[in-house]
Amino acid sequence: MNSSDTVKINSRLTKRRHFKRNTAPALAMAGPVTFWMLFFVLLPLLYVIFISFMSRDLYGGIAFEFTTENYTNMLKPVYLNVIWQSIKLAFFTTLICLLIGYPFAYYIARKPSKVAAKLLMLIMIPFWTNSLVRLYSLGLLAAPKGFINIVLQKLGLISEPLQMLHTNGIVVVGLLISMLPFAVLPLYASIEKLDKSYLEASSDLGARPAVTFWKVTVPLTLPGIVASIILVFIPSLGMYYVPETLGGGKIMLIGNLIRNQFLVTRNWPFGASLSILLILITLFMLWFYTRVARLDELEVF
Amino acid sequence: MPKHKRERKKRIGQRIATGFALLIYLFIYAPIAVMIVFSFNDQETNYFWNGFTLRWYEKLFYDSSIVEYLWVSLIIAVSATILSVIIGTLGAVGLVRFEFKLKKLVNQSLYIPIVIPEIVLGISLLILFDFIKLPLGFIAIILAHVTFCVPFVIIIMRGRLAGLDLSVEEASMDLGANRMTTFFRITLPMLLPGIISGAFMSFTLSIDDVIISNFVAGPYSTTLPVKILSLVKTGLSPEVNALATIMILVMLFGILANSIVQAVLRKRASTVIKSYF
Amino acid sequence: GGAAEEEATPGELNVYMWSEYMSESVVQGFEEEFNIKVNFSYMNSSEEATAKLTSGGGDQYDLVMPCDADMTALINGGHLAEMNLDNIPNFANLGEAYKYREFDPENKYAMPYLMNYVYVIYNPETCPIEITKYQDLFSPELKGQISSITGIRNLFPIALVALGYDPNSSVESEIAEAYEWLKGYMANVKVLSSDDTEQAIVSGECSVALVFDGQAGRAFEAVPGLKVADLSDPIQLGVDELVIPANAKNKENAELFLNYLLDAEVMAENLIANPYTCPNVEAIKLTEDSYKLNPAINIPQHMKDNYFLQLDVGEAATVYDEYWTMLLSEQ
Amino acid sequence: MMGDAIVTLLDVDKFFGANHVIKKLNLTVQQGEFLTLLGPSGCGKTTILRMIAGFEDASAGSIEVQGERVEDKEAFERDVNTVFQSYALFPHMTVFDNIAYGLTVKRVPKQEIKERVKEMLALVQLEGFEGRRPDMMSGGQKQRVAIARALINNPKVLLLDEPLGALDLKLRKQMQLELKRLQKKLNITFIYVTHDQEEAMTMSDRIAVINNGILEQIDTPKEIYKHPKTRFVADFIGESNILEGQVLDCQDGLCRIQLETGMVLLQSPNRKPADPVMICVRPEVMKYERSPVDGFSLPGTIKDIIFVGAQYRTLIVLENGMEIKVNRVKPEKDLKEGDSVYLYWEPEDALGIGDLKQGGSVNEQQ
Amino acid sequence: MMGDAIVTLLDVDKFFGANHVIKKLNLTVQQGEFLTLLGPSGCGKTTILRMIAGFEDASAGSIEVQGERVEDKEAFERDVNTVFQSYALFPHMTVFDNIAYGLTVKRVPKQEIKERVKEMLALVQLEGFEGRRPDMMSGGQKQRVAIARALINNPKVLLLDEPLGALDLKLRKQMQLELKRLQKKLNITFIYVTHDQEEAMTMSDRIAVINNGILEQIDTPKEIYKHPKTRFVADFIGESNILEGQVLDCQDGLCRIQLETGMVLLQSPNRKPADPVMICVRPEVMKYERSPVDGFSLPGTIKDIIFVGAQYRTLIVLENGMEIKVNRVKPEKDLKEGDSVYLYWEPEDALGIGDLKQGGSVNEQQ
Ligand SMILES: Nc1ncnc2c1ncn2[C@@H]1O[C@H](COP(=O)(O)OP(=O)(O)OP(=O)(O)O)[C@@H](O)[C@H]1O
Ligand SMILES: Nc1ncnc2c1ncn2[C@@H]1O[C@H](COP(=O)(O)OP(=O)(O)OP(=O)(O)O)[C@@H](O)[C@H]1O
Ligand SMILES: [Mg+2]
Ligand SMILES: [Mg+2]
Repeated sequence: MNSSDTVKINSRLTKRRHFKRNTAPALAMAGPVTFWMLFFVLLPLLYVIFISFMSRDLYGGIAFEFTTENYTNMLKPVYLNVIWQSIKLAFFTTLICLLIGYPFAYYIARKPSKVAAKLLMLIMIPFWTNSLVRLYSLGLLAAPKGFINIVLQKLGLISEPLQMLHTNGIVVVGLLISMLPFAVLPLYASIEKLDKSYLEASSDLGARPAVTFWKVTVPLTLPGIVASIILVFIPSLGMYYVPETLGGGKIMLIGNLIRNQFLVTRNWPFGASLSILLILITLFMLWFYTRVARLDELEVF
Repeated sequence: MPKHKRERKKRIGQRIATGFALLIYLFIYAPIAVMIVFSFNDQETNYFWNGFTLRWYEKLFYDSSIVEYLWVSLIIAVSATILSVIIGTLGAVGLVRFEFKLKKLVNQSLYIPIVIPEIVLGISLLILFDFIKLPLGFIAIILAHVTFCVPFVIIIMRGRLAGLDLSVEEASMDLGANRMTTFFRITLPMLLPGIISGAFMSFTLSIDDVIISNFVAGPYSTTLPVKILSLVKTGLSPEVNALATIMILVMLFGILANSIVQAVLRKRASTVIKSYF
Repeated sequence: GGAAEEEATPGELNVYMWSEYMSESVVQGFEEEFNIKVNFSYMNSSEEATAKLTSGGGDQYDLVMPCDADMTALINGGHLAEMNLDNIPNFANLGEAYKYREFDPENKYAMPYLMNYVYVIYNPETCPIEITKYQDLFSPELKGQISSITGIRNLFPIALVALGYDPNSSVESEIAEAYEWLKGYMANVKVLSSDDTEQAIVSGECSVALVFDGQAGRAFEAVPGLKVADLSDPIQLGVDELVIPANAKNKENAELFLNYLLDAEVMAENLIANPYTCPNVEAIKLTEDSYKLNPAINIPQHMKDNYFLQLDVGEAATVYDEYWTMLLSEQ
Repeated sequence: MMGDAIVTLLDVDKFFGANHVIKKLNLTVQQGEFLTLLGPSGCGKTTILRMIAGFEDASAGSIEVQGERVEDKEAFERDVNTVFQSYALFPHMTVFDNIAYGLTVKRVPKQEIKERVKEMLALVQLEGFEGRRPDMMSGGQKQRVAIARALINNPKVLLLDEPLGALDLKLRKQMQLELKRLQKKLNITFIYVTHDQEEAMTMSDRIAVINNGILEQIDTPKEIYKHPKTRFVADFIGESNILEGQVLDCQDGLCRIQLETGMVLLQSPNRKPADPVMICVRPEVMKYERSPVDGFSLPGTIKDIIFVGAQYRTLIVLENGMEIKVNRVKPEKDLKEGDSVYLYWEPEDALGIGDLKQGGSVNEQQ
Repeated sequence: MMGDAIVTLLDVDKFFGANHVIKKLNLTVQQGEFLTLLGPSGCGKTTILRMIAGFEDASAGSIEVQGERVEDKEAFERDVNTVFQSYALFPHMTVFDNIAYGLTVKRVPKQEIKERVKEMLALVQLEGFEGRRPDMMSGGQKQRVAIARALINNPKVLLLDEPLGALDLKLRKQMQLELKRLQKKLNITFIYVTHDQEEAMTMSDRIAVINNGILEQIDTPKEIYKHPKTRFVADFIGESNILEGQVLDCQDGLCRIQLETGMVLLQSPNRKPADPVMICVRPEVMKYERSPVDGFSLPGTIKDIIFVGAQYRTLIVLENGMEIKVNRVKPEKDLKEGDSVYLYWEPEDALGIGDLKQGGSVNEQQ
């Protein structure tokens, strides 16, 4: 064997090793998710993008003629208003879920792991029934002849039934109990790993609990906060059924707008373009969020 | 009565925290309690409490298909959860650890199934499955569920992974464990709380899904939520409540049985395993 | 094929429809008589079923139950199989008004199953006014007193009818007027809901409700004092159709089943468990009083006759949609 | 220099589960004192510090800091700072922010913070590292940040848990000087844990020797070294050769002791004949000759001569197999392994373990 | 005892961002050798170990272990084990499982694992700790687990990053002996980082002194101590008094050197007159008398006498203000602070920095 052969074999060997060292594990770990996203998400998305540039035919089918009308159409104030309302609601939902979810997740995360798992399961169990049934039950609870009113009346605290159903209050409760796990689960996963010694160090250096919370706890659990904001905010953008069932239904959010396009008006191209818009809004917000909050290093995105 | 100020403060703090947690649980469980109570309501449609009856359960008892729907739902949810957790956990670690060409694209595409309305995802998956000639039904539902569960798992996992000290992975490889062994024996246990959260999330999403399941379902794959929602349309009958109650009871029973089995197994095993259930 | 052959290979029929909408005894009767296993899958909404059919998800099923408003889209999109009326002799049992309708002049595609009217019910004890026409719902005394069904294709036609226009108008100015009308209507509406509209009137939260007759039936059962408003305006009629998807595998079995369902006696039996308005006039003749005197079904004949259907509005759909979006997003 | 008691531990016990880690500990630390805790790995030093800092509750007994029970105050309310054994640097903050933390939460003006952090960085020789994150630094650098972070607050009491363990000799010596200087200048009370005995000896006012959760002896470095109360202390502090024997007789503070391998002399307060006695002879005062000397000498054989940097260590095996260490700056040129020698010492250089020190003061032991 | 090269670093550079941490490092470690890396905090010791272990890639140059480039093999494929500076114990495993890990992944039979872990636990004196989790142990206990975990695998090369830093003196000495014994018995190559100079001196075959990423000198302990090549080495290794001056003249290896404060003698190979020269005199060989002695002596004043355990350190200030350290086992009884003394030394005890050692062998420096 001459030396050039050896070099060749060596380089092949090196290549193989390099493959083994970097490519193989990367393929094994990131491969499935990459395939899944490409095949089951991006491929269908391509179709959605495609039809978003088509137009509706007379009977609600897709007419294969290129148009950008769907995109210009959504700039009408009606639709912008719908989008704005949706963002507002999502923001609001995220805020309460976080405010209530964080202390709750913290409480759970500080328990021994076995207890914590049980407590977590306790929040999840109610979600293993149908969400709609739960919302209706909440409605029954808050109804004029519902349990709460009857008890309050029996106690003599009120004479007339309280109007709870179809108010903003009940919508807030509904949103909260629908989205809370989305906030709590990522927070739990993140808070659980918070090392107590950092809290001790902070307290040792004279920081009151509130200061420790803002300066140490929050920054160190930021990845969990970010994840929970993402997991609450984004689905909330498209969520319309809580205000619809509990709030009296006089509401139009981007979620039911898109639904209407696909199911009622059968204007799929417009619905598709609205969906694309929703995705773009999300990506923009994430981008904005990472840039402004300087979260790039968090490895959360 | 605790003697010292700090201890007293701590106790008070703990009481407040426990009270807060209980309040949350109350909020979450109140609708469930109502749901269960109204499953015994003697009324064709649930409007108010009208008296106790067992007839809805009787009715379901004679409906053999209920068991089938339950099975279908559970098998789908469990399969989708297992698949999502595997793909999601591996994916989260892979996406954090490695650089590759498609990484950014994959990262961003994760948000799509979360943000896109279920209708759109349902229809586009249906069209995809139709295109690749995948028969609708069981498998299709599982694939669809995995599609929207994986991003949730990954996002939770990344929150867990970020800032986690994984220098012990180096120690593991240094001691002769290959990447796979290291992943299973070191990385995975450290990620466990994230995995549990992700699994809960996936299971919940899957067991509660109606719209997407409905689009990609076939003749023999009606899930319980689909059945329930279909019932809701023809009246909010207590039967729906009874169904949902049965569903939750079955799952509770499953958990209980599982933990009993685990307890027995643990007694037999000599080494202590950090168990979460 | 003979009966022996059928015994050897039991047939199959996959039906995609509402849950609890067809009597079990009827189905059992069919299964026993023809040795065909009927397998039900359940849908959540007519629109979703339609969307599923148009996206290629219909192959699985032999019978699907969208509503009449979606028929034009399904027929024109080529998603339905033609049925052979020769195999469905019981077709004759249907009332004339429900055969050969506008969207299906040769009655090749859609077979009506059951129907629902949309009308107004009220609680005489709490309702401050008498309601005889849609315009009465405008009364300031009804502020926050109305519980109403929702949906573009449910409310706009009513508004158009109230204004004296074609309920399926595609004239933009008329739609705009209807929008204005609905805005006024919304001011009185407290609850908009599609599934449990009657809940608010039963609980006493509202005194008036615009509902489907099925919902009215449930409400009457819970609160016997409720009344149907005697409207002079035309009321809306929706029909749940049974259709065969274009690539259905068991088309013959489907036709067999349709014919069985249209049998007057079978349908009369079916109506006991499902007391809804029925297009099968022969069957109604055979029904008992409990059905005939059902207050939700037994509405004044002049109302029953003075109905309108939802038809496909073609390109105007997007106009409706925009006004509807505007209407709701302003609330 | 030193004032009243600032930290007092009274009959403190600590259990971790069934694990009895601290046993009836009594300890008083004076205002401005430099007290070092010395003891084997796992003896409970960190636990004591953590209890004083209020991170761990005593299972029994009471701990007072500045006259108040630790249970009555939160950690952040007390003027106590800690250098943690594991550093506990905030991973999300830069070196600057880590060091500035204590001042920031006290709302000290920005400009002042800047100046004081700069001073501290100079003190720990980390100028230019302001912007680094802890995970981008070496072990010793992190340790120095931990020191600076605690020191900048000028606390009344500073708890230091092996604060210089990861530093090289030179830097450690410099830091020792700096710490001592600051301690004196600012009159801070130091409670210090170290494994470096020279460090303990040079810096401390007093040393507390802990063994297995029990306080064995607390005294000045010199007394601890010269008059160890227990065998453990003698053995643990410094290097030592410990010989066991019985008193033959005593006269004018000079005792003759019978060992297994011969008779030796020990300067000691009077002891009764036949009393058992333990003699500790430090390697640096142990002497040997090629032939027996006047007075007494123990025969032995040279086993090994090892170069340990500043000195040569000679291992000599006695007749009963016991190994004796002798340290010398230079090796005796003509001696080699296998040579026979005779060991002896000046009677006043040998320590009788448990001998009361002359003019001994009362100390805190129970 | 020692064989071929087992670890070779060739022109290795390492950058962290713009931070040049290792600079053109060349180093060869022989099979079975005990090599110690010595250097100030932050000089790059840990980085070198991490590169050898394959956790960090060199920015330039090549590293070979057992004849193969580290880039070509995964960490788990090599017969190299590490004791990490930060321990890196598996937090979710018990002590037993931590120590057994290496054997478990190699599928050694259960019974054998049990026995070997038991042996290891005895070695690090942690019997009875099998079931503990790392977060329930003291710093020193964790460190011992880290040692046991690496040692149990009998690797070809063992990298130890300050493995005994958290242990008390006594335990450390015992562990030193054990480590050395095992190293010899199993012929393991040790690459060792320590800040304890005595440890480095007694245990190492060779010591590599690193400063700021540059290899300053690599040689046997004795040579490093006696013949430091650079001022840094002289200053860093051991304690030293470094005096700068100029050669007056040399004769027969004895040079007269002119310092600022007087003339002194130095045994040294011939140097040219007027050459600048640095003289290092260790504190333990520095002598002083109350009156000038024959030959030469430098006048000074006693500033301080400090008890440092095994010895007394006397600080003497020269006329130009320079401080000279002198170590003695016992203090001269009649001397006290403020007394004038005259410093001198035996010419052969002083080291001329940079002098070639006699009969020097080739070493790896560039
Ligand atoms: N990830 C990193 N990014 C940037 N600089 C780093 C990083 N890791 C180490 N350094 C720097 O590299 C230099 C060498 O670090 P290294 O950990 O090798 O030092 P060391 O010799 O082990 O010190 P010590 O004795 O304090 O442990 C240090 O100045 C350190 O600040
Ligand atoms: N959380 C805990 N649970 C149970 N035992 C513990 C815990 N923390 C410490 N211990 C035990 O308590 C004893 C004292 O620990 P401590 O950390 O105080 O030792 P230390 O003197 O600081 O030792 P080192 O010098 O090794 O740091 C040790 O034996 C240790 O194993
Ligand atoms: Mg400790
Ligand atoms: Mg280091």
